Amino acid sequence: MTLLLALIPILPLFGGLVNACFGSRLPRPLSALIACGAVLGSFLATLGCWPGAAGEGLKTTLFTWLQSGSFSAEVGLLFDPLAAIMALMVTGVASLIHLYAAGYMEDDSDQARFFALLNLFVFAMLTIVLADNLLLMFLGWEGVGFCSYGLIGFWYRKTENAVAGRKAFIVTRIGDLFFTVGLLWLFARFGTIGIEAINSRAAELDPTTLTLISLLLLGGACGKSAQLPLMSWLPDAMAGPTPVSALIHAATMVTAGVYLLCRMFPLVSLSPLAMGVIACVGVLTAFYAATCALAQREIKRVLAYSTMSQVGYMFLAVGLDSVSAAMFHLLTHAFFKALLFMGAGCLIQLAGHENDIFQMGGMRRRSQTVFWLFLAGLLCLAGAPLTGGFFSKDLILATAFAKGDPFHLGIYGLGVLTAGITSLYSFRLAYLLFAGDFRGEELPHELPKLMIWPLPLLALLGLSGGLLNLPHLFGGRSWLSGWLERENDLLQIPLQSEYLLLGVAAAVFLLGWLVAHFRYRRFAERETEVCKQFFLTGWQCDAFFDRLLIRPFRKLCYFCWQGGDLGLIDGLVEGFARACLQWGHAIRFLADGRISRYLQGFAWGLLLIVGWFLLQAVR
Amino acid sequence: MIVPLEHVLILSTILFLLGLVCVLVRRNLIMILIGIEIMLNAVGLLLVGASAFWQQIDGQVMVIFLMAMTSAEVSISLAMVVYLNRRKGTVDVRAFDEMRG
Amino acid sequence: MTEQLIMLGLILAKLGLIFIVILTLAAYLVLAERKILARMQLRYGPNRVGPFGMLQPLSDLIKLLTKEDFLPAAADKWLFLIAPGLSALTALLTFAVIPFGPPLEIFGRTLPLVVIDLNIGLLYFLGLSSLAVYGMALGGWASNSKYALLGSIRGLSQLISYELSMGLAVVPVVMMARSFSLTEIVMAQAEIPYALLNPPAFLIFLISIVAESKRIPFDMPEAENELVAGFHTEYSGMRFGLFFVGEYINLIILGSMLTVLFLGGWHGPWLPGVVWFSLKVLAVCFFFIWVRASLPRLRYDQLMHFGWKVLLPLALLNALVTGAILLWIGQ
Amino acid sequence: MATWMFYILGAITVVATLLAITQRNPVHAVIYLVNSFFALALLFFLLGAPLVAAWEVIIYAGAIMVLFLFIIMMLEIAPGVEADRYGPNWLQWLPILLLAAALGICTLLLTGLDPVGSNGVPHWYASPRDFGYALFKEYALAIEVVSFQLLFAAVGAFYVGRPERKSKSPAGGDR
Repeated sequence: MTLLLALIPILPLFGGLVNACFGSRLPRPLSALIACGAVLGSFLATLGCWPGAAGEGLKTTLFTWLQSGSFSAEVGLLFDPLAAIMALMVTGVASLIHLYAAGYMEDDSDQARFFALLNLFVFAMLTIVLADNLLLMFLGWEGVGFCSYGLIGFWYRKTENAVAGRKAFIVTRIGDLFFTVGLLWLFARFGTIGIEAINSRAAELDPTTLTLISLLLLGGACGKSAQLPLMSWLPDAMAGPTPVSALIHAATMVTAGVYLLCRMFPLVSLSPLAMGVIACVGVLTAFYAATCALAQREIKRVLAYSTMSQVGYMFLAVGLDSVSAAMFHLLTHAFFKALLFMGAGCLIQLAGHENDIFQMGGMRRRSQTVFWLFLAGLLCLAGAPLTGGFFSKDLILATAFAKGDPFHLGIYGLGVLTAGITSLYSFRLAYLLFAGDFRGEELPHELPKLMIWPLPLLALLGLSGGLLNLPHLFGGRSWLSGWLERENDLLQIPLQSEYLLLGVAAAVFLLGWLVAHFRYRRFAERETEVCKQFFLTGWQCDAFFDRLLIRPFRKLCYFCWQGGDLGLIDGLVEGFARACLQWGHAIRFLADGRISRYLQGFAWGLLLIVGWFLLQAVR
Repeated sequence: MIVPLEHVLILSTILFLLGLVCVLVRRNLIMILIGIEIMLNAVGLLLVGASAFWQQIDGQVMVIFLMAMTSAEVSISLAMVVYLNRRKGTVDVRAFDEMRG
Repeated sequence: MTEQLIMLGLILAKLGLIFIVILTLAAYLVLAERKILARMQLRYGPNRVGPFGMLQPLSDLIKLLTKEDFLPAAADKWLFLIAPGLSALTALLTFAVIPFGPPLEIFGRTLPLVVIDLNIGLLYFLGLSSLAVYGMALGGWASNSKYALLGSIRGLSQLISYELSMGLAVVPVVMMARSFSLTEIVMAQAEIPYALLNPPAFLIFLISIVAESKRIPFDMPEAENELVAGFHTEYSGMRFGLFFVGEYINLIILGSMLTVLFLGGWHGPWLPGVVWFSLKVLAVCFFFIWVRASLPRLRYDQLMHFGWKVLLPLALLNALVTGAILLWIGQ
Repeated sequence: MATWMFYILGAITVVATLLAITQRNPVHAVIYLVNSFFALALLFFLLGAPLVAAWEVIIYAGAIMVLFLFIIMMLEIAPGVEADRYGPNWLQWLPILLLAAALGICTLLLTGLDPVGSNGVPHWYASPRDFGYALFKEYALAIEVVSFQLLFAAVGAFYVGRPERKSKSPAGGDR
């Protein structure tokens, strides 16, 4: 069992290393096969470990990584219910994405590099998921950051891709800084970095420290999960290949923040203030991203903002003290968002590498299969009743409603509004894509079969994801909450209220659909209003950050360069050199290049020595 | 010892000074080298005299080393004289002032 | 005091004897060379003055003495006058240390058949042979003629170069005899001459002395078909005669050195030591004449390359190997 | 007698050297210098160093000076090319005069303070055997160093004196 557990992260690592070292020399199909096989093997290993996850879970220490005084960091794996469900999701979805990528990257010359990075990405994510201490987790955390940098800027020959990769790297680094500080603080307090030890001793901390550490962890999570205010990298990260977008936005990177908060939940939940902040961040990001998604023209940016929005819901769930709701939404979202991204990839391919939805339309006629699959994903996203997304979102909103106090009611209101907007932009996307006639010019392209195969499976999972945690209302037994041993996450509200909330959710969904139906049924080029522009640019956030941070920073750097480096240091050095030079000029007459003169100098020196001895002798 | 050590010293000093004069006053590269040879010989005389005075053979050994060193020095410096003469067509030291500061 | 006087008298007697013998020998060596060369070239050679031309050297002497002693206008007068004498003198002086026979028992005292038995006789020889360069060099330079100057420049570099290999070829001999004294070196060869014990050193020394004697095939300084007569182009009369005689004295000296160092000196069966010594020297001289008749002249660069790139490394290697072998035997 | 010889030879050395350094013609200077060295070699002999004396003749008079002569002849440095001025360039003569004065005072002081007579020290000379032992036993390392120095000097002289390559000429490329 231990070996099987160790295999989960090792297989992708191995696949990644093989591809990194020899990939370019292997035949292309073999390279792809190794990558897919590694992740698939990891998935099977996770399945094999599954029985051991119940209760306390599996634990194993592979080796001691760092040892310094009382500090020791082991490479240890922890396979408890939370990690198990997460690992299963990650490996499962990643397997499908790898399969899809094998089709998608068929013609790319850098296929080996791609698969190497992709496998390493999965490895890093699994390290986060399975780590039993915070330092190892941080290692995976950084690995994810690095791989995402490499993958987003995969086609680095185009400057904007490289810039997007850099932006993702730098912005997530800011979050990582918070995480690092929190990590060190925790170590300073507890003398250990083991997750379980910290969680079990969290109550020893005084409230202020606890709140601060929780907020630091939240900062780290925000960076990774693209939450307010560190969200600006995610829309730009669409520069990478579509499978990367699917991997980052559906299965792995963005959920790492949620996972971190769930992991450290025993600690975080002790601080009511931090919980409130988390809930606020979540709901505000959800609302912000939904509004932005309304105005986007690029299909993948719409999906990116929707991801941000849905991850916001997950944060909200954590902030509402409901880990199971967060994980529930995380899982369903992973399925349908992976489906949506991969479907988007298919659509882009079908439209002849056209990203702009204004240039698409009538895609239904190009491929019925893709239409139905993509529609399934959109329905899940919009929260159509009885789909997975409907149940998970509803659970979060109901939990907020169930708290009953004005603060949470306000959050509930904003959440419902966001749900409406979500429905609206989902159907906007659907109408723009599938209704009417094709508006672009490109000839249709062939779609590799490998790109279609994973989709039905994901559609099935997304549509039926609700079964994972089917509420009692529908005859379910809330399996996920039970698995995670979070029985108190179950709703404690009257039955009527529950029906009411379901009704509200369904109504909101319908309302969004109707508005979209009337607004976008026929395509009209009327998207240039100020408000739209504002949303299109993501509330001008980039400009805002540019003005707030980047420009002052540039100024500071410029000052350091001009004043500090050129003025002070170079001035000193050059001044010294200039002084030497002038001295040299002053005494250059001594060196007239003639040997006689130099020899005469020797003679004077000799005279000096002899004279000195003479003086000594006289004395 | 056939003469007082001081007399050897005086003779050697005179020779040394003559060599020094040659080095400092002459402007012909070859004459400067000759002056150096004279000075080296003066030192050799001093060493031999000291060797005789203390009846230690080391002084004479030093002279042998001195001679070896001198032959090395002379071969190099004369090769350089040839080289310099090839460049400027003269052996007057005043012509070689490219290293002027 | 009488003892010292007798010693001094004996030395003077030996000196005088040698002086006469050597000069005569040199004079007749000229004749011998001419006759042998002529025979080898199917000519008669000098045969008019006296029986078989035996009085030819005498007539040459008279001719040279009566010729005009010509002094070029632009010559460096003093050096021009001194140089030939220097050449002959250094050659003659060398003979002072050469032992030409075993010590003689006469009037109850041991009389070494050598003018001065220096314990560093070998170094004395090397020193004088290195000084021998001056006569030629200064003579050529003082003539202020381009042929003479070229000849002496060539001669200078040739003699410096081959003196090195000569000195190094002598080193194994010193190592084997464990002495710088020529008498002791000859004594050490009572059993077997060093020419057989150490043939490489012998050959190197032989080649070097041919070069030192400025004779064919190494007669660069006076290559007559290039440089007229080389360094003594401008000389005439007795000064030329001095150069000429000096050269043949030098030949005898080098032959004697070869005999002393490698051919076992006076050692030999049946005959008296002095006779053996003379025979060996004459044999070497014959060899020199033979070489002159047989070999063509080398080119100047070939000469230098051979000296520096073949002979010198060989001599060094030989010294090294001999030393190693001696060390091995000694242990 | 040896004492008188010393002074006579010393005088010859000084005079010859003096003549050497004042000659305008380098060849004459070399001749005088050879004389000086020859006298010096005899001085060495008198001072109990026969081997050093021999080497003085072989190396200095026989090799180094010949080398000088060779170079002078090869470069054809005509007498009178050198326009030396022995004029009252006091800056040039000053250190020499001062040095001479200082050294003279030194010697006087030395002789006055601690006279070292010739009587107490018996005559002594170094036999080749002793010399060889000292040279190759005590100074073996120095011998190695010096031989390397000679090797480097040979290589260096060869390098400096190598013929200049013609390909550097702007018109070149005919080879």
